[in-house]
Amino acid sequence: MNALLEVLVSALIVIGGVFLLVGSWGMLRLPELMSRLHAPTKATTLGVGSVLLGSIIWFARVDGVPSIHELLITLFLFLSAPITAHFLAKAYMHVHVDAETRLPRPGEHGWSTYDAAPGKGDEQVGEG
Amino acid sequence: MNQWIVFAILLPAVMAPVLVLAARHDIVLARVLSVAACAAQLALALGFFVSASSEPPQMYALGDWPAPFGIVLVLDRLSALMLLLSGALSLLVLLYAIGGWDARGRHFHALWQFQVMGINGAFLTGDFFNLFVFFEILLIASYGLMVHGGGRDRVGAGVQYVVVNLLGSTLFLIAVGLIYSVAGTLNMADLALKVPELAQGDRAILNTGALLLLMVFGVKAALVPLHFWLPGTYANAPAPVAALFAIMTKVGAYSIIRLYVLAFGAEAGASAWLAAPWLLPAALVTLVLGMAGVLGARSLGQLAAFSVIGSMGTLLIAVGLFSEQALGAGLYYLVHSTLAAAALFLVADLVSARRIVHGGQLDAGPAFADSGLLSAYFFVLAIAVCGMPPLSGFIGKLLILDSARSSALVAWIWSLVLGTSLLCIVGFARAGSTLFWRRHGVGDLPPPEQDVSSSGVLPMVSTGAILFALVMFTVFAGPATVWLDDTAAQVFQPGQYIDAVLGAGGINE
Amino acid sequence: MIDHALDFGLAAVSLALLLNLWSLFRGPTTMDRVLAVDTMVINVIALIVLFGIREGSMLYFEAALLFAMFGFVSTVAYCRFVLRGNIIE
Amino acid sequence: MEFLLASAIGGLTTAGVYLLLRARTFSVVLGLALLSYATNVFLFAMGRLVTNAPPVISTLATDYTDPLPQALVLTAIVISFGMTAVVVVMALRSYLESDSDHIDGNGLAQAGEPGSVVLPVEVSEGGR
Amino acid sequence: MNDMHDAEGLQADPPRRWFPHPVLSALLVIVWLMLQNGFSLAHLVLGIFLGWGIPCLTASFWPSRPHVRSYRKALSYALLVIGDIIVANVVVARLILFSRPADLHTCWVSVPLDLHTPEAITLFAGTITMTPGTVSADLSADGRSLLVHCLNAPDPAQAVTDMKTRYEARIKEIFE
Amino acid sequence: MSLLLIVLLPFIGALFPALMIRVGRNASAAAAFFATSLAFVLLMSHAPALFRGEVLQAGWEWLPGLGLNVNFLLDGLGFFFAALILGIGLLIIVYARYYLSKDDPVGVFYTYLLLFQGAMVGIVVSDNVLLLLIFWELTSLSSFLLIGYWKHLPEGRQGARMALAVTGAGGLAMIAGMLLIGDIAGSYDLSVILQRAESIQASPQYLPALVLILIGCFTKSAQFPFHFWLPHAMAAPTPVSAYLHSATMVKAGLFLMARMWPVLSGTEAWFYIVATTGLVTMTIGAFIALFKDDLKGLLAYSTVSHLGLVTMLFGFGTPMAATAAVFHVLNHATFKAALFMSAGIVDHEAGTRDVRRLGGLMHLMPVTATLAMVAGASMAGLPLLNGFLSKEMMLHEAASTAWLGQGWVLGTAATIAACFSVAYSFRFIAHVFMGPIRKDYPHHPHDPPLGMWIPPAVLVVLVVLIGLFPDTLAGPLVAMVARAVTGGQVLDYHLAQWHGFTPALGMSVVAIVVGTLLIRSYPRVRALWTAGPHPEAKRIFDGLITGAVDIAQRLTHGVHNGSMQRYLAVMLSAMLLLGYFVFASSPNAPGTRALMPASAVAVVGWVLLMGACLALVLMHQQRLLALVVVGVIGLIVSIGFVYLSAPDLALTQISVEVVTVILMLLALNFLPKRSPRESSTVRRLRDAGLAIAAGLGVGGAAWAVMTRDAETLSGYYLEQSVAGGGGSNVVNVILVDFRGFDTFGEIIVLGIAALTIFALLDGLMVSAAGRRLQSWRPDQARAADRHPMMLAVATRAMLPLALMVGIYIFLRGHNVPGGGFIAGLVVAVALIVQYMASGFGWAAHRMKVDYHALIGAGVLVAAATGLGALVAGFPFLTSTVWHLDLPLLGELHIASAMFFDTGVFLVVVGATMLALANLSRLGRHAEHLLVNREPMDVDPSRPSFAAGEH
Ligand code: NA
Ligand code: NA
Repeated sequence: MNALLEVLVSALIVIGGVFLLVGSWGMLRLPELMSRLHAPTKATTLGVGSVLLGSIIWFARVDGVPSIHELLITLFLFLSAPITAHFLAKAYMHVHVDAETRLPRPGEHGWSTYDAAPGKGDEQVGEG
Repeated sequence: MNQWIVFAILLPAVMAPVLVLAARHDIVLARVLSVAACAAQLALALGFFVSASSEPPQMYALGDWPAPFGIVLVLDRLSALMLLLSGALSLLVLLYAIGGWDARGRHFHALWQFQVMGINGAFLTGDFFNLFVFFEILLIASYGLMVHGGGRDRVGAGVQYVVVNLLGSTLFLIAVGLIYSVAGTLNMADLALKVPELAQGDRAILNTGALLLLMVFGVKAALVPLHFWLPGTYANAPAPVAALFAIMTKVGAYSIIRLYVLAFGAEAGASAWLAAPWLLPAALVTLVLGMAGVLGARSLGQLAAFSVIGSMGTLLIAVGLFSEQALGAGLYYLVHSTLAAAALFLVADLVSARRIVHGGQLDAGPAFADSGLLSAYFFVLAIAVCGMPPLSGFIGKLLILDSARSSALVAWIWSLVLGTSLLCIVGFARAGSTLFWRRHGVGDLPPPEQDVSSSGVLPMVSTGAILFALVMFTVFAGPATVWLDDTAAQVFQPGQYIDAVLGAGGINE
Repeated sequence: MIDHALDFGLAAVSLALLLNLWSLFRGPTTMDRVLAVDTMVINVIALIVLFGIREGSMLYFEAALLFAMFGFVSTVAYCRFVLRGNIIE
Repeated sequence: MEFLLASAIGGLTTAGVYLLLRARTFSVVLGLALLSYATNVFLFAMGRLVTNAPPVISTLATDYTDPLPQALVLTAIVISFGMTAVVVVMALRSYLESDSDHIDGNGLAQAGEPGSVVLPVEVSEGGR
Repeated sequence: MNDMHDAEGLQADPPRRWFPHPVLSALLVIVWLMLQNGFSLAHLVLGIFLGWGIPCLTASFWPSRPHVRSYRKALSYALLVIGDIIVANVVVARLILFSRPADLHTCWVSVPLDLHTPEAITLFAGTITMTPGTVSADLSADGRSLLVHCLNAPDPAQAVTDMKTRYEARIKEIFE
Repeated sequence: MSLLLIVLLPFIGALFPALMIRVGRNASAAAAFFATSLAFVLLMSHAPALFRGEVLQAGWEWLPGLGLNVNFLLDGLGFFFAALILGIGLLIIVYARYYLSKDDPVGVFYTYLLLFQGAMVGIVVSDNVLLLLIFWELTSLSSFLLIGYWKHLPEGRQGARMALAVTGAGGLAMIAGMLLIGDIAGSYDLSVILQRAESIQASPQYLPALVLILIGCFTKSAQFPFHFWLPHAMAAPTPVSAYLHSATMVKAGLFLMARMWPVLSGTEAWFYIVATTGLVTMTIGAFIALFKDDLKGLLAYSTVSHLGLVTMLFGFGTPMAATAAVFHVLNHATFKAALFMSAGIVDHEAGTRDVRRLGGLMHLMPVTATLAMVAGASMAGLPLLNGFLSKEMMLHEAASTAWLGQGWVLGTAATIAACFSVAYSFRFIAHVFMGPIRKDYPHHPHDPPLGMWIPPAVLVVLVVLIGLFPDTLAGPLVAMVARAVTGGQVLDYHLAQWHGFTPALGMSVVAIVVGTLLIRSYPRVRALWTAGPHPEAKRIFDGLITGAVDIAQRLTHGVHNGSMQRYLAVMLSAMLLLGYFVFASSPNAPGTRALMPASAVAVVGWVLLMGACLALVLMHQQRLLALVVVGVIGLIVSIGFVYLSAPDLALTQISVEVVTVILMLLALNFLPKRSPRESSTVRRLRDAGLAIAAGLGVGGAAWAVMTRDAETLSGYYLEQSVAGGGGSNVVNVILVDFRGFDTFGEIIVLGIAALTIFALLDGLMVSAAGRRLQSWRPDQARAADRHPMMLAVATRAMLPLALMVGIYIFLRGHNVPGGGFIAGLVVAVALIVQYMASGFGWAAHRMKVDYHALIGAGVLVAAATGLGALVAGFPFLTSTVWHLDLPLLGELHIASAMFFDTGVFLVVVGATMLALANLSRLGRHAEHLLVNREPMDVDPSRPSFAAGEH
């Protein structure tokens, strides 16, 4: 049993390592931020997830109970990775991408990075 | 264990948050509370003064942990003296501030109390990392007070002040680290025991740490070439704050006295009198640069600021002589120069506020209100600051000169102390005659009603009270010097201090 | 076996971190650099977890947890800064 | 390891001091930040280096590092955090008061002398 | 100043004031036990207390709580996404390692949205980012389209259709 | 007591006019007169005893440790001078009452005058040289006030400053001299010092002491080359000139020479320094006086000359010469004071003191003319008047004293001086009072009121009477004084007009004849003088002072030029130099500690850190990037802490890092986004050199430490942590228990930081900077959506999680890494993220927490925890662990330190939020942004959004 777990954990660690490396490598290799963004958001997140899973199982082997709190880290990472990517993309587009020439037009209103929402103006005077 | 000792720190530490909580929007309540706290502080300090006069050093072990493991506070004659000085000064200057300065920004009184807390803590603590913490408290409170009221020049000078002191704090940590790394302790008394027995091979690290610490204290004490922060800061700080800062430079001087006599004094073996060869020459240069600044000042604020540097030079000469007699003399001068510098900043403010257009610039302007009384104040202060008879400055200098006889540098000390007095006299005479005698512009009209925050009776009275204190300190110079000489003697018997902190009676009484 | 795997994992993460440093230097845009740092944080989380496994200690978990929570916050702050100047409005 | 740490402290100090000596408040603040890292690590190193011996008492642990420097560093970190915050805001205020973030003032002219030139209030123009 | 929302969020539904988010509370208790990395009665009691208290404290941050219609569908959706993530990573890894950047068909696509609630849209956008070769980059100003960047999409229209059918439709079932 | 009263009465008298400024001239004058006469009467009451040869002493301890005591001594010398001071003082008080105009602040004048009088009396009755010094300098200070009394006159101000500078400097020299004398004599009491002549003169310190004391005397008594201040002091009102600058203050130097005569005189050094100085002064003074057109200037130089005369006599060192000196002091005081008062009357009545504009006044103001002419004749040394007597004595002494072995030198020089003396005296008489009446006096002159001429008249009567009956009137007095000066020697001499045909008589005759000739041919003499060079002392002095001020200003403003960079560079250099020097000069043994091997990961970490440092230095001008890179450094430092067994440090560093980044970004919004490159290459190289030196220093120190072993306190903490502190995380137990006081201070630092930031920002809004901010335009483009939906939604989901984590970290801190500080930051960041995501307006409305209160409450909670121990009778911050046995839940340990940590937690949350929330206000203020009502811009589910309403 223990040997099996050890194999499993080792595999998870190796896979994780590979994905982490690929993520960081991709960031260097891909030509432009929007493409680079794909590498770390996915590969790195998965890599760290894999390592964390390895850790959970490993401490289960050591202590008898799975060390489930690593799941929390995974949860945080999976919650935050899309937001991070979304924001990086928005910031990049804001500075470096011309919406008129490079982006598809969504409809009457443009993308929110460039164009204000239609109902805007619901702010009020004064400090909170 | 004297349970009251910790209240010198706790009283302002509790009053400040109370001010934040209860009196944030009520200046009157804030004033009442703040003055009450300072008055209580002074009463407490008087109690300490009496107690320390008759008893050996007293120790207070925080958290009931024995030294050197826990932090201790130590009340001896020296710290009692400093507490009394800080108590009296903070109360008198606070009275000045509530003449209007306190309302020019937010949280003045809370910051004031915190500042007092930091100062008192620095005077009481027996642990040099805790000293770092109190340094930081008094510094950060001083940052806030320094820029109180804002304004371009003040904030600009404030940035410089903060940056220099942050560099100082960095050095403090490095020095503490070096000392801890070889001596293995943070307790000053314990350090005093460990220094003589330290392995010879570790001495380079210890000495380096100790002398870097001297530079840290030198920054506070405005020792040249670490004094650069002072002129801009003092000249731009709000007057009551600058006046309170007069005691801050003394925190540096106090720390030098405390550490380099206790742990690096006569009994420190190979590290004995470590600071002496550096401190004295630097103090002489400080004196010269300060008094030259008095002569070269272009505004009242500068004049006062450089006179502080000069007086620190004088004081540190006495400290740097590292003898009992010189320390007694130095302590007399310390009290004198603190009061004199504080009053000088207040008078500078009273004058500047009334010279509406010309402010504190040393040039001729129209007649201004109260110039009779203010010129009298200024004259008395000039006498005091320059060390002219008959006031305490003269006595202090005389004591220091007298105590310098046995020094190898006696010729330097005498000629520089006396020579720079002349610079000071000429500087003050020029300033005073320009401010109060020369008239330029509309002179006969009474100055228009002005919204100066230093108008009214309270600022005048509190300034006068400090001057009165100076006079009393002169009149009672005899008993004062006897007391101070005993204090110096106690400082020069580190055994008393060490016994109080580490002795059998000290632990978990 | 686990030791070899850990060695591999640590080596991979270390290499990844070096690549991140390279990205940081290379840029070219600010967002590239922010992305490099963001990735670095995630790699560091992995590093800490691997280190925890190797040392058999759970005392390092909180460090990883805080990195996970806060790495995201500073990245978002940088982006908000580029987007709006004010990060709190 | 000791050499790595010592040289890292040296590197942080070097970069910190260099930035500290720059002419703009922002660089100076960065320099101070680096210096405080250097100092904190230095102070920490005064407890000597040990790996995997955190000062957390447990039956499993065989060795503990010196906890005191760590406690001191914690205090130092917090204090320097407060200080940094204050200096940043003060530098900002100074910039807004004088329209310059040059760290050098007008020298003693800052004491409100006739010599001090009051610059006209300028408005920095946006790049939009 | 924002009394309208207070009225809406708190006073209109008194029971919610005392126990605003039962599901969240349950989740928090689990998280608490996860944090403790072990189970004991004391932990559970404290966890329940926190699971009740924290939602109460933060209730005002959830002015309109997302209404999940089917937790079973949510679970299966999660499993689907996890699977896709793994696959996506392999795909992306292969692209990174073995394809020449010049050969990649990167493109921007605009995905029209059938979803309306912020929670659903966010979940959709997040899923897109975590899955094969796509990153959701922006939302349209009217909230009806999602801008997605594809790392390698030879057929953009197909990519849009994939996203909508595979994820959006399922999310719609969960929430709306 | 009576002695003390004599000294104190003038000071007490000084108070009244000061307090009665509004009462009027007469009241002020009366008060001054009353005080002075009381003192005078008291003094006179001691006369019989003194004439019997007694010496009065009285003393009080003041500063016994130093030897500075209030000891008074009244002997003949002191009595003589005190009588002069108080007697002439009375006349001056009367004279001044009439002299000063209605516009002058008379009360102030009398205050100053009595202050001065008291100081003078103090000098002459002091038995303690330190006390004497105090009075000595007080005369300088009060004379400063008196000379500058007419503050509207620039000459008055300059003269006052010059007098103060010169006499003050002399006083300082004298301090050193007196300290030396006191050291040799073993006491500062004159009565002791005067007994120690032999040991003093034998001491190697004698010469420096002598020189220093003489500098004091010479400056005060206007001896060459310090004489120049005296003529410029004539800008003072005439009563002041008459009193200070002829009768009293300038005689203080003479007094001191007389006082110290028994101890200091009789040596070659004394003779050559004092006699020569006196001779030169006498001659030069008389010569210059001849060419002064200002009456008071003429009298001033005459005074200089006469002071030189007396000095020379003291310098001779013989008892007879000293007696002559004493006698001349008396005579000079009478005729010169009378002359000054007459000159003042002339000035007052005729409206000018310029000799060239006067003449013929004898006819218009006969009383004044008579008085002035008699006094002038005495000054010239004409027979039958008192001036003649002492001048004869002087000439006699000069003729009989050899100088450098030459017998003729002194006699000849003294005769030449006497010639000029006669000449200027005659000029005073002839050019002012004789000749025809002129038509062009500025005022119409006539004799003044009685009160103004009575005082000089009294003196002139003395001049004549002493001249006629010297042995009767002045004999006993001079004898008594001479006895006191010479230390009790009884001399065989008598004062008389006629001593037979002596060489001195011949010299007198020569002087009178030559003097008369000089005046008869004055225009030609004057032309010669005008043609010659006139080195003007004032210009030299002014040059010196201006030069000194200039140097001081250049030094001050050059060194303190406001350049922070320079300040820091200097400070750093000093620190490095001292550090290196001390380290190199103290014994150092290389460490022997077994080193820890470096793993590959550690090497990678090192590379990352050094790379980031390098990147930062290279990219620091791009500020946003610089921030990003600093973040990397923080990251690596944090994992370094993890690696090196410091989990608490890592947690703290990570949390602090993110808050710092947010703070810096908030600030950077308003700052320029790039730092211009401004330093020169040389400057950058210098900085780099300093930086590398600093890096080597700190790194080297770290290396030196890490490679050696040491004993520390840690064992105790590890042992006591669980047992005494109730927690297994030793770092946390140290923080909240062993060294909880540090932490108490630390949270206060945080609290103060937040309050300061609040005050800075709050003040900013209402300042000029706030107005500037109003017109501020962002320097970078703004994206359109303020609050993107995804972040708002995601952070909402994270908030409860983050709070949970915060509480978790807080609760466990005592036993495992964590604690109040980190927990506080976690919670604060969780809240800040809400602000960032959903906007300030929306989020702040949902967090109705007063951050001020949080800070205050936190500090109070921490303090209260500590005080709880106090109530229980233990020192502040003493901790307890309560063990509770709860049903079902088992045993619960609650450490009181937990409550302390709660305080920490509250302060951290409050301080962080207060600082950041207030900083964020700036942005909304600057861009006139309204706070948001909705948490996200784009929200299709919002009814109002769908409708596109406003
Ligand atoms: Na702490
Ligand atoms: Na305890």
